[in-house]
Amino acid sequence: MQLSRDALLKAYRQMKTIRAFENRLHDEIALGEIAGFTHLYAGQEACAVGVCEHLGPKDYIISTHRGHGHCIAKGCDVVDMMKELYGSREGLCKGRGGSMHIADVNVGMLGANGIVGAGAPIAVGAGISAKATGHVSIAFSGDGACNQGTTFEAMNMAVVLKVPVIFVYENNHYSEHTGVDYAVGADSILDRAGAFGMKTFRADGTDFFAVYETMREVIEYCRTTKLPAAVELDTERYFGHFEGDPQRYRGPGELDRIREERDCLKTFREKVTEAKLLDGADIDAVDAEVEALIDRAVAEAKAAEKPKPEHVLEDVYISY
Amino acid sequence: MQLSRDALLKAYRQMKTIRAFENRLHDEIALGEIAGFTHLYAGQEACAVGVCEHLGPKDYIISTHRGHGHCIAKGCDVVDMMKELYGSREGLCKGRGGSMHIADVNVGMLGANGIVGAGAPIAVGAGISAKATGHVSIAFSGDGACNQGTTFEAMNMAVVLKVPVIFVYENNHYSEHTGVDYAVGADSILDRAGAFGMKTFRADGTDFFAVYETMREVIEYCRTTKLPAAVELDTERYFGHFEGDPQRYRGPGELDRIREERDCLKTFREKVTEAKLLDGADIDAVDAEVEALIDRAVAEAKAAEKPKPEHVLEDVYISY
Amino acid sequence: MAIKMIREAILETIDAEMARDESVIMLGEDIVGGNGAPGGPEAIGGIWSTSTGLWAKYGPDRVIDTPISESAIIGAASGAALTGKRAIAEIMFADFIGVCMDQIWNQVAKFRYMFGGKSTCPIVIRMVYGAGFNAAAQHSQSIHAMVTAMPGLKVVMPSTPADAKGLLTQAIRDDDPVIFLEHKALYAVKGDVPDGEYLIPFGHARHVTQGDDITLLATGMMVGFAEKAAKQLAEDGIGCDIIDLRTTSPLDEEAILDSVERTGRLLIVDESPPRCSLATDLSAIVANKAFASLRAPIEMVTAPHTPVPFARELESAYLPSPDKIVTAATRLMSYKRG
Amino acid sequence: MAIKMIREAILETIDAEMARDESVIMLGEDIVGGNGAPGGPEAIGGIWSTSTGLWAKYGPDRVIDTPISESAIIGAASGAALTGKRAIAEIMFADFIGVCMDQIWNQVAKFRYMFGGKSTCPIVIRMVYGAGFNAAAQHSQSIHAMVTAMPGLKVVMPSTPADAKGLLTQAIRDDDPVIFLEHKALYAVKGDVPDGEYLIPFGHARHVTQGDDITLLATGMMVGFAEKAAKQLAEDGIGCDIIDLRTTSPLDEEAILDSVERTGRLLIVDESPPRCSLATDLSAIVANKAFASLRAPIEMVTAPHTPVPFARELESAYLPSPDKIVTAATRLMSYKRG
Ligand SMILES: Cc1ncc(C[n+]2csc(CCOP(=O)(O)OP(=O)(O)O)c2C)c(N)n1
Ligand SMILES: Cc1ncc(C[n+]2csc(CCOP(=O)(O)OP(=O)(O)O)c2C)c(N)n1
Ligand SMILES: [Mg+2]
Ligand SMILES: [Mg+2]
Repeated sequence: MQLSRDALLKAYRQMKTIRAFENRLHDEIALGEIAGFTHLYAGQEACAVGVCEHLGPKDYIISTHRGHGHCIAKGCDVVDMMKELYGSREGLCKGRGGSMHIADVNVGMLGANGIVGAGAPIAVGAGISAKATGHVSIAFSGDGACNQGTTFEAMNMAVVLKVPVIFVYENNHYSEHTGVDYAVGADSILDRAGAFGMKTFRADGTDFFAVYETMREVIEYCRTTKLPAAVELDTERYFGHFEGDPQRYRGPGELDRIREERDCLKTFREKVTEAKLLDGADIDAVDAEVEALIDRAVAEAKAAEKPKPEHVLEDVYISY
Repeated sequence: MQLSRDALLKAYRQMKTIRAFENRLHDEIALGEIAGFTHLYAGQEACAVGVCEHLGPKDYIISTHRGHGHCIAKGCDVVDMMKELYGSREGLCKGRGGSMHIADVNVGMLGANGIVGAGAPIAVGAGISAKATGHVSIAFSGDGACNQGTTFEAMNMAVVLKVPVIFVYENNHYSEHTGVDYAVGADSILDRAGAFGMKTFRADGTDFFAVYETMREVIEYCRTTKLPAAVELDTERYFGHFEGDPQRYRGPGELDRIREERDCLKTFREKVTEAKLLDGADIDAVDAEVEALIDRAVAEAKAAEKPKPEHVLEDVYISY
Repeated sequence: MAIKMIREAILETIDAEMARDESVIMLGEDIVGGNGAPGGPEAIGGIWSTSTGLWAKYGPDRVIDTPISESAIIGAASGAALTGKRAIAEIMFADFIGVCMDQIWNQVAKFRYMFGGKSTCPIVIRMVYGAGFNAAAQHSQSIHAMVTAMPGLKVVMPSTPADAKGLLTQAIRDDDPVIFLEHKALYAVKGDVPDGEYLIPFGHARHVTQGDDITLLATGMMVGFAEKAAKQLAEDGIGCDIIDLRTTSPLDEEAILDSVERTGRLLIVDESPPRCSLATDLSAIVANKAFASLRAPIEMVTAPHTPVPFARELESAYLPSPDKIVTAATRLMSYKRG
Repeated sequence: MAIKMIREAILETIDAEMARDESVIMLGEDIVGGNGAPGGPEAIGGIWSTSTGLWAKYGPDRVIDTPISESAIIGAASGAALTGKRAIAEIMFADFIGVCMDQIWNQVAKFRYMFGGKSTCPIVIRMVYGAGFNAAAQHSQSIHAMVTAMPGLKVVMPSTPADAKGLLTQAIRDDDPVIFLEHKALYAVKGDVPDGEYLIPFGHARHVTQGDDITLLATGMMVGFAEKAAKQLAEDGIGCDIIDLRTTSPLDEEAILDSVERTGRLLIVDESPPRCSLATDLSAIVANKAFASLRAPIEMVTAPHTPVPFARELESAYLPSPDKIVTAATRLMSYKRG
């Protein structure tokens, strides 16, 4: 744990922001305030933050249908994100993208993606750009997405073209209702990825420090060799696949257990307070600050300008 | 070598028929007699025949753009095939398919395929049918096709659904002009396939007996376990990728060497005559018989009825 | 007769056909659900509840959960169909056709033709399509034009529970490949469904309302919009002849031409963007074959040439609506040849 | 000016743009050729010879051979284009769009819209299309309708060497995604090509011949067929106004409508099957916007609703031809309102 106090506070703040953002969305959706299909990231925060804390704006990430956490970790504006989900013209994507397409190319976040497996090939292209400047490109995928042909093609392409793409597989054990043991024929997602000719790494995706230290090594390796790598992060999803999912596929007590034993925020607090790197008050202060931010985000989002019918025609082309 | 004399003669006849068919096509194409894009299989005969000699009509195969050899080995009528390539209405596909779509579902040959990688998923479906009756399904693919997303998906699907599909990779070291070492990022096509959760097998694809014995084991394994498997056959392509290819990517002397040292027909003749299973005269007799067959096929094909314009509309649907 | 939702009519039809014919199998993502999960396979039956209970009834060899691999889903279904099965493949959102289009377009649709008429591939590819849920650009599209353009496919778009039953029964028994398009916003629509065996042959449109002034062509969710518009137009004395095409391939040209020959005016409502669309297809057929009957320009109410946007206000602006139909119809009625 | 083949014009344009702008990269299968092979990388430059010599000149970081993975090709090109490159992706046969359609349709075409206008994705996807080589059902298709229907894409179909240069230069410098369709039967067509920098803006059709009787719309290989037909028709005193659309998206509606307003008769020639095609698209636009000018039904000469067959006789029967155009034009001229 070589992180400075500021770095620790920042990492915690990012994770907490994701958690609070998602918890709040869960409530707002239940109230009917937010339209569309929404997939919440709560539970997996250590993955996004443990990866993105190593990245600058010239490093690229591409996300999945479950994209809010990656956005926040990569530096997208939280208020603008909330405005987007509320379908405002002031939103990050002018209300045209919504949850499944939330993006900010300016901070190197190449988009959530509604098509499972579509991100990995695009990350290879971002890797071509990143390679030239000593940066890296990250393709976040799930344990379901790793079975899509596009994901496989991307891994082989990255090895063949020798581009610094990191395939980060967040294994939360489910693709929708289906268990990873059913959908992935191989014993291990990671070993299967490794067989494409990449170095592989593994970490506990509910422990920020495990992810962070592993990713330090991975990114160092990819930046210097300019080669791809694969990482599997074992993690947990707290909410249903989408909002509305009754989660009958869960084992008895599973949800309670993962919230109790596999909570990256709790684990973080315990580790840093035990090691006396931060004290409880520091963390409580961040919590309060984040809750205030999310309150403000929702308030601003509700008040924000709605799009007008004619806006439907904007930005299909730059010129036509 | 437990093969009967009849079985040996049949295997040789099949290989020789493919060779003679392809050699003759090569000449006919040079004369401008045959239209379209044609990919010749000569050099790889031991693969098709070593696999298909184990199969009956309820076992299925699906092929690639380089499909003539698989057709002949699976029992398609050679004269009808030639008529097809000559674009006759009497052809195996009424002149509508041509080289890249030559097929006869009635003998379990589910088609050559112009789309690289398209066959493997379809073979999984044939495997579903085959499983119910104790049969197997074979997906022939090249060393280039193994990089297509569809091929990867099919392998995972076969493992997940537990279907007896055998992925046979004929590695002739090239996809078009590109070498396998470039296009396959992994060290080994076969190990990469194995990482999907399948048993793997390997054989010299220019030696009928090596292929045949390996496939006996593979098919036995798949029929009994009803699980998929992958096989890599190291082989050689004698002609260009397509007819007209100048083959500048070949190494010096490569074509002479493979024709000299890696010829499945020569190897077969040597092995069976040395072991005194057949004598030279037996083989010469087959050669003559096959040449006569091919002569007849070409003569009949040239004389066969051409389609009429209205035939373009047939068989799009069974009823519409 | 019993009142049912479209979703129920679909589930019951699949159930009946699976019971009737052992060779019918079904494949898709989460159509069972819970496979490999600690809670075990569920009775949930897919996120659309159109396969609930089938796994328990017909077992894992016939109701097959797949990984997220749409190309392999179609390939597995078509390979099975080429070799003796009747396969129903579910594509959860029609927008995912992009990852499996080759298998549909270059394989399934062309097998029989390329193979000289020797093969049959009785496969039904069910896809859930359409806007109205703020599901944005990749989960809201209408893809009927794309598949209607593909020779070798039949394309079905039911708009009522009865049609869903009659057309799906036909689709499953049909020996040609069928794309069966289910509009997500229509799943909960209720209506009378005939009991027992009920088949609707393809290529026979449904005459929804009779009218002498304007022919209104629609499919799927647009049929209801057209009906609403027609009610309003009727108040102004404008009579609409609404035709629900039911299948876009084969197409009931006769019904369309008969109607236009009577009304002399054509308005087409189509949920997709305008270019190379079903709307233009129908327009072109009429402009060629019933030109002499036309008394006014052919009007089309379609989505704009844009992706489907997310926000409620934008999606409403994107979609055709009864109001937009009324406006176009009114313009059509007031047309005077210059 | 110098006489060149279309294939040469394309190669030289790519070369010039790569020399001019370091950010231009190119990806595709065998566009170098011989990578990883004992003979070593060749100067062959792809099976169409449209990239010969570029690898030697610009190196492996800019001229990139790929495995057979079309989705990853488009993804790699678009990801690079989103992050500062200008990418040219080659799809060897347009028919392969089926294995990478999601990347084109749901990704490339929609990025800018979905991302609130914040991104640019300057990518040119070159695809080789069309029949005439007896390459059968999976290597002969025309896919322009499918991509024209997709909002967010521009679609270019050059028919002369000069247009190939002018339009490809524009495509590479354009900040929007462009589908650039090269007809395989036109590669060896020769014509004058302007020297030096030469750009043709999109959305401006080419007026091929002037005539007052029939408006003839065509693209790609169909333009030459239309010209041949027009010569024959001229002998019967029928004057054809031939318009080569050049780009189908954006579309030069003005040129089309102006012409039809003058001629009163429209004949559209399209290499693809008829349903939901470019032919129907153009027909519908005219039937809506120039209805009053029409003196006869809109005629279309297209391929039939079938896959592309293999045999010479069948492919000829499949394709439009000058003769078929003459027949349709003659029918059009003899039309009398009943
Ligand atoms: C091509 C495609 N197929 C199917 C879906 C529907 N779908 C959305 S998310 C999902 C499961 C993804 O699982 P995983 O990759 O593990 O990600 P997670 O949801 O666990 O984050 C599925 C099947 C889709 N969006 N795109
Ligand atoms: C989807 C697709 N991409 C590209 C091609 C063009 N193509 C035809 S054969 C071929 C090479 C195939 O190599 P391999 O799989 O090794 O088979 P081989 O030719 O060696 O038999 C390519 C690139 C194609 N037909 N389909
Ligand atoms: Mg998951
Ligand atoms: Mg090969």
